[in-house]
Amino acid sequence: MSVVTSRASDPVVTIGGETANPVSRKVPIVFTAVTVIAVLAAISARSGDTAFRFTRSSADPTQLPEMHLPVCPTLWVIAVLLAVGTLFAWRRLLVRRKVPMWLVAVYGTLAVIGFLVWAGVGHAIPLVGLLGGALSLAVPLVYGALAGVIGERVGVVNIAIEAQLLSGAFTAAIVSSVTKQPLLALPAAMVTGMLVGMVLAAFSLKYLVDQVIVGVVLNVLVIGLTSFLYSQVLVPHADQLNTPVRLDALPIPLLSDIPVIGPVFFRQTIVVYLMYVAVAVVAAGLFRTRWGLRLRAVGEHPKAADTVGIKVISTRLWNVALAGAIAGLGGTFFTIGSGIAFNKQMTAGMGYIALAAVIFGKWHPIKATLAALLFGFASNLQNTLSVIGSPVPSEFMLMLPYVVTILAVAGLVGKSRAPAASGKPYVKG
Amino acid sequence: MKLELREITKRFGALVANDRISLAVEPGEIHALLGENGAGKSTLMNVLYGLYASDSGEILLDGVPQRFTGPGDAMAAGIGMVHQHFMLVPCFTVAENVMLGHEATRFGGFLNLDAARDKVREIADRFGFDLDPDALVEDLPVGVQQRVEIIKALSRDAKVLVFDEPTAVLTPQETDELMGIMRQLRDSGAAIVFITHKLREVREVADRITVIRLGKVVGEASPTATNAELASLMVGRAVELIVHKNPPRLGEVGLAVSELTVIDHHGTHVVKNVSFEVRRGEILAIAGVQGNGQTELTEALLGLQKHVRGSIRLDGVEVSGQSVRHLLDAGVGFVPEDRNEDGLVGDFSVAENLMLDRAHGEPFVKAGSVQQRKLMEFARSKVAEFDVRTQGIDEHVKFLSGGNQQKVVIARELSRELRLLVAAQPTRGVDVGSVEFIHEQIVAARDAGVPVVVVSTELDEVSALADRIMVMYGGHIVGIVPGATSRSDLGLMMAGERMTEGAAA
Amino acid sequence: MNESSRRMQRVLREITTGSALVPVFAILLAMIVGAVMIAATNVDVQETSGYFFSRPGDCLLAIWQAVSGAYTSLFQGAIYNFDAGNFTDGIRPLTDTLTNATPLIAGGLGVALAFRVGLFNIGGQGQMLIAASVAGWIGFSFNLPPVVHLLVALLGGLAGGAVWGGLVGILKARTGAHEVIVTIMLNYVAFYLVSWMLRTPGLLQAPGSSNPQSPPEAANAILPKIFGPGYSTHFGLVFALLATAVVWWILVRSGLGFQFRAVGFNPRAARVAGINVSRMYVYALLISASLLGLAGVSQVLGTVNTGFTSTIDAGLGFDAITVALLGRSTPIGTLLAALLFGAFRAGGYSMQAVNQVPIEIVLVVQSLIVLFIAAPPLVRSIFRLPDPRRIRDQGLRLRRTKKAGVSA
Amino acid sequence: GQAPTSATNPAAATSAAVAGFKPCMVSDSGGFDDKSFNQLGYEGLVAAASQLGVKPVAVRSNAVTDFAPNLTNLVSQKCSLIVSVGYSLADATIASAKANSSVNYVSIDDTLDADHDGKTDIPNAKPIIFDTSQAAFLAGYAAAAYSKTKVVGTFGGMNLPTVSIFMDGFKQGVDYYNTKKGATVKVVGWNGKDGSFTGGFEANLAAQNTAQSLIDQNVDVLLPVGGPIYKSAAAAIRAAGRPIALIGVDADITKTDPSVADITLTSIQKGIDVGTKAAALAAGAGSFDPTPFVGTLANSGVSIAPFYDYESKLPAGTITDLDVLKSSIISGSVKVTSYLSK
Ligand SMILES: Nc1ncnc2c1ncn2[C@@H]1O[C@H](COP(=O)(O)OP(=O)(O)OP(=O)(O)O)[C@@H](O)[C@H]1O
Ligand SMILES: Nc1ncnc2c1ncn2[C@@H]1O[C@H](COP(=O)(O)OP(=O)(O)OP(=O)(O)O)[C@@H](O)[C@H]1O
Ligand SMILES: [Mg+2]
Ligand SMILES: [Mg+2]
Repeated sequence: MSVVTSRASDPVVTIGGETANPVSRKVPIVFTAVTVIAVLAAISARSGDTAFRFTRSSADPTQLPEMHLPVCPTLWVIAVLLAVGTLFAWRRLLVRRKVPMWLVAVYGTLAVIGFLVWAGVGHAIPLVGLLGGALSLAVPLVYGALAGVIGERVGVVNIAIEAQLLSGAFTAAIVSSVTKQPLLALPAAMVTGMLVGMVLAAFSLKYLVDQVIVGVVLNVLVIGLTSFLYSQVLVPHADQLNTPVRLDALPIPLLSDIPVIGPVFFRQTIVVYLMYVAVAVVAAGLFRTRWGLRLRAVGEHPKAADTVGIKVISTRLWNVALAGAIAGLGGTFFTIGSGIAFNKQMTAGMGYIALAAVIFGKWHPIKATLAALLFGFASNLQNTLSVIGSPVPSEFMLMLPYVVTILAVAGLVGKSRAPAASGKPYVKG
Repeated sequence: MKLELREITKRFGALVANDRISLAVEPGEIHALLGENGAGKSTLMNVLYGLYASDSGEILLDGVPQRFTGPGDAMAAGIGMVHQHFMLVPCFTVAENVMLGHEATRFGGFLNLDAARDKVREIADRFGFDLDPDALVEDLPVGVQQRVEIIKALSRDAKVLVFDEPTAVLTPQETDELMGIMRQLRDSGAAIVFITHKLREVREVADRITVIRLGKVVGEASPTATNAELASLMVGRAVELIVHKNPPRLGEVGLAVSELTVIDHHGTHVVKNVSFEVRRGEILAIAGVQGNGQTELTEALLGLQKHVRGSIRLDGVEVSGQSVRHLLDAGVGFVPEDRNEDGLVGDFSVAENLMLDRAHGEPFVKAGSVQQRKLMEFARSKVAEFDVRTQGIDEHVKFLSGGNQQKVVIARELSRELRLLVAAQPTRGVDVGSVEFIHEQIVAARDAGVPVVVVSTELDEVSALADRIMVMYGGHIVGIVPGATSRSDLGLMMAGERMTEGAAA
Repeated sequence: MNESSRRMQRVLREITTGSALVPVFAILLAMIVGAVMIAATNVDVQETSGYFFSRPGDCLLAIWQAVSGAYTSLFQGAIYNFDAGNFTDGIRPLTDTLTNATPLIAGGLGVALAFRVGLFNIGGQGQMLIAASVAGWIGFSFNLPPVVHLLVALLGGLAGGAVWGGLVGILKARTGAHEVIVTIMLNYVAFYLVSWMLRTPGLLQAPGSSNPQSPPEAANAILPKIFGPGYSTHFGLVFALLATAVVWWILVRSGLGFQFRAVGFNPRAARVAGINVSRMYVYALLISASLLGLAGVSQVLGTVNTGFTSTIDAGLGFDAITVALLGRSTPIGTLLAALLFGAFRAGGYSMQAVNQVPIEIVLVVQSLIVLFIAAPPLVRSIFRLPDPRRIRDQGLRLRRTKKAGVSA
Repeated sequence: GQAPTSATNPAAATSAAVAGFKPCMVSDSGGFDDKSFNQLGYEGLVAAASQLGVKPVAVRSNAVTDFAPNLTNLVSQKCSLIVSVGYSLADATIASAKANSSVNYVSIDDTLDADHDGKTDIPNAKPIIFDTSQAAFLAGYAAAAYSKTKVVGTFGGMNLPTVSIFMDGFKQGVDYYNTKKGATVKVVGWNGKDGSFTGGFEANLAAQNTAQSLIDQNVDVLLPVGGPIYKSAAAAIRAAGRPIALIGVDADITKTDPSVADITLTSIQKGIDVGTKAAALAAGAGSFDPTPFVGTLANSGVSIAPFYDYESKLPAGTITDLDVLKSSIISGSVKVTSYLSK
């Protein structure tokens, strides 16, 4: 008898002892397409320069000169780099390995720069404005996405993000107008967001109403209520109730002086800084703490959690409430965060986009944040390009962020798996 | 700690799952609970563990009445339970699963995973398990998951331990290991409730036996009772424990597999260049410890695996690469290993589940319409024929007990015109009476000239059914041996030792 | 026990335990909340409440008048107008309700069908817009014989919706892209696409006009009025009812529907049973989107046939979700829910015109109704209806059977 | 409070209306608090009603499908005059007016000429439209004169004629200034056909970021066109940290929204309120006149608001230039083109 554990005659390709991956052709194919487009762009490019501006105003502490890139040569350089990346991706495919994430990121950045150079001929691309706007469009999305991630991770589908953002925006406007203390508006908005979350939790956990129903209905309900109160109360008493005091930007010493990065990230209001904190805390909390472990257990396998003595219903309740508070905080960005008075439906479907970011980000706080940022970037790219004048009809420019999202989801992200018990009520026997 | 259940009654609607059941378990005792599928064993244990609230009755620990509002209370009182359906979070690691609910933390609620790993290693060492604390549970074979479940229960130092069918997915060696653990625990003074359908185990390890039928205690038995006695007490009639089967009348080669390789979604090669044949009228049993490629092999036979190389021929026709539907239509019967996930739609009625794999055409769908009357007749006859215990054919399958669910799957797969039957763990969790029946059905299919592939970790089952036995280890075929091969030889092969040089393809 | 006697028992039990009353009480409860809002916004109530303590009767009377007035007009705008004098005029509100319900029936069915396959189709807006544009374009740019023109436009619209939804299905099947993301995004894409076509001469814009609006539909392409020219109800209703029957047949009786439901409940088991899951997703989205397309078509060829704008969907894509959910994703339930919502829409107009009640109240009342109906225990405890906990498993079972789990 | 002893008529009528006169209004989906044409129309109606001593009825539409039912309901409420606000109500208004010849209609922003024969289709309806490009032309000229950075910007809610007419006139005004003064002031956000749009008429983040993108192009005059979106522009201006002037539309926003007075250069006024009020008063007095009203500089239907504090910041002579320019436009010697003049 001889002991057989593995056989040398194994015909299968394995590399370095690692297991081989059954092909994802998506990335190489997308790369190839992008490279072809880049080459076409380089061939057809108009001659001229595209300027990149690194400072927003002459008041910025660090002044950098504009960088002028000649369009044709730059595009050729980029096209060649992209081609190299594409070859690399195909090579990886041949040896059945994944294209590393950093390469995708570098590739994407190069492609975007190429696009800016191509589209901005004869104009200046204000980098700070472009990135800063992207961030500010993403802020409520990030908050909303965090709320969505927490909700789904604990097993409650949070469709009511829109309602939570809107109620937060509403409360913040009123509290800040009445007290003239925008800082007071933050906890107030969190409380209203939390209330919406509690209603969601109460109906879906206590009365076992389908979570999607409650979420959808809460959105309608909150839109109805805030619009009602807006036209009945806020409009007639706009002076007292709807002149929100804006949060001041608080530049962070030193950090805010870094060129480009500084003004974009560190010359912001407290709502934005709280967002950084929230993302970090939720990401670390979910995967490294007892809170996160229990929360995820309840969302993946509530019965298993129950059998080890975790109270499923109350875990869900409090975390959905927490999620509501986070989204409520995000809602403040619409009003006191940007200095706009409340008006009807001012969240304009952002809650649904945040929901998309949750899924796009595969229920992971960091990835969802990146998804929100991508959306913000595409939106603001649209703004910048339509301002400097684009030959494409404005409606098509406005489609850009949505199309980019679809392409990204279909082309790069693909299948994603929700937490197993998300959306399912927990009923004890 | 002494456990006493007094007059426990639990109803599910009209159904009385536990009818005034009383049970006492002394410290230092292994108390076996026997009963056919749906007798109410798990229900009783779930009441004990605080998962279900009983309608009446009392739970006493050391004579003190307890009030459990949830498992948390039961655990605090010193009760631990290994559940019939694993209570593990699939996307957590072993260590995370074990620590869940009583996590060791550092400052700020951060998890102390090192402590959890040490705990896992410590318990695993104590009982001689081999377990990587950082493995993801979903990647583990079922047998190993069972160990995790056991470690989970042990990690809390429970004084009363409930094992609800822990051996259903274990190999003989693993089962022996577990019984050793149970004896160890008993000797250290724990009160143990042990539920199983395998009479051999009961007689080997139990100190006392209580038998439940239709929610009532029908009697006690001594561990010295014979298998036949125990079986008839459980089922209420005499049970044949040996499958009567004639020598095979071998026909032509029905299934021919050559150089088959299967790559799973992680890119791991789980079946490696495997070749074998099954003739018409023959049962080939695939034995092996869970996770050695059997599951993937059977799935490949039904076209469920995406990345497959090599050839699969059915009656000489190449079928690899065909759609599942095509293979089903071509006459492949398939009993999946995991009936809940793969074999049944829990929210469908019994009748609907019986037509699940024939939803696209004759005989149940004509001109696009489901033939309700035909389906109902069919369902009634199958429920009667396979003795499925249900409140009606429109009962949702998820409300059936495990064994009865299994019968629904078997009934469905055996009621088609078959050219190949692939059955994975066909009697997992099924009571002795039903095992007998299911085995008879499989043998009948073979006698009708169908080539049969049975995958089982249960050596009794393998021996009972197999005309030939193929043992897999690490994705390879270790050997193909005659049906009469001894348990001990099989056990060695299952550990990767090759019996017959060159028998493997 | 045989099936029919069990069914009888269940019906009996629903009546004796007050389950049948739950929807009634849910509506009542929501309307009480609505009444508070109506009273609070009423000018007379505000005025009289200023001196409530010196003459409370004034205030109470004002409240009564405000609330009863509003709900009377709601009723008279939705069901029957007693002030009209004769029956032919009095019944007109009911026909308006039917008109308003028409797109909700079709759209609700679309969302419901997708739900049953485990898909959440939030893309109603986009699918309606595309369908309406195609149908509208066929309707105004050709000269075809009667009936033919209508049918071609109708089918064109359904196809348009189906393409827009099928795109989602194909992306999901091919790349695994989640339908929730794609449908949300495609709503915006459709909106901007249609907006652009409407302001581009030669596409959808009315010739000679500079407004982003299409020309009126040709007479032959217009859905005829069912009850004659005096009533708004058009043949879209017939198509919507037909669709209800078809969807009922698909879901309850057909082999395809069986596969749909299997996929909705347990895609893994469905796959093992030989059902091509991705194909079912594509089929389901095709059907779902053509139903939403029907909603769009009925808008553009029936309700607003004088030319359309990019708001022709009128938020119905989202209302359809609520309707489907209220109807528990069953065809009959959806039909009833759509009628209820249609009545609120119709009644809302007259409530606003007659009593100057802010239109948002209707939105609030509607959503509360959905919440309350979906939570029978809450309604029971508020109205102290008998609690059927004794037979609780049956209730659970009922609830569980109705829906495939949808996780978004 | 004190209970009143007898019912008093809250509105003290200053001129009597014909018996049973009931003025009504339907909004489009913006609603009556849109800081734009719906609101102005409503204010005009309310002003007329209180002068006539009658109670107006106003209903709001949320979508195209609401227009017809709302009109029908107002008719059955025995309204004698129905004002429909916004071009999108035109078809529904024509249909309703055809069916109810005894009711008078006023349509804001549309010519009610669905058959494009150059004449109103129905005798009982009065179109009120505005050639705002004329006033916007003046604003463009003033903006070009004011600009130090030599870049001025504009953006709109959506690319609709009633929106782009402002942007069009504005650009022509800047171009006129350039040719007149040999200057090179650039307009960003509108190229004569298309430009920068927020995709809707809400004062929200999208609008604010669009304004921000314009500011990043170094503009120092900003013309946001579309109801409340000027508020987002104002918020962006306040965050910009350098002086940027705002131009309002529809009403004189210095007056209607004092919070932005300090940054407002001027406003392009569109006399919807005045026009509505006049039409309602006439109808109330029994002398409804269906002749279309086209607001122009000549009849003061459109105009630019005073510059207030900004007057001193304009280059010397600009005010005089503007006065001359205004007369030239009125006389036709300077041509302003728009969709209305095509
Ligand atoms: N949650 C539930 N709702 C309704 N009926 C249930 C439920 N759980 C169990 N039952 C029913 O109660 C009875 C007892 O089930 P139980 O699971 O206790 O059986 P068991 O003895 O453990 O069987 P097995 O050996 O198959 O595991 C069965 O008829 C089962 O269908
Ligand atoms: N769910 C499915 N899974 C796998 N293959 C399928 C599936 N549905 C159809 N096919 C295959 O696609 C081809 C055409 O299918 P189609 O459904 O049009 O025909 P059909 O089987 O006659 O339909 P039905 O019987 O459902 O009315 C067949 O070869 C069939 O095997
Ligand atoms: Mg059991
Ligand atoms: Mg005309």
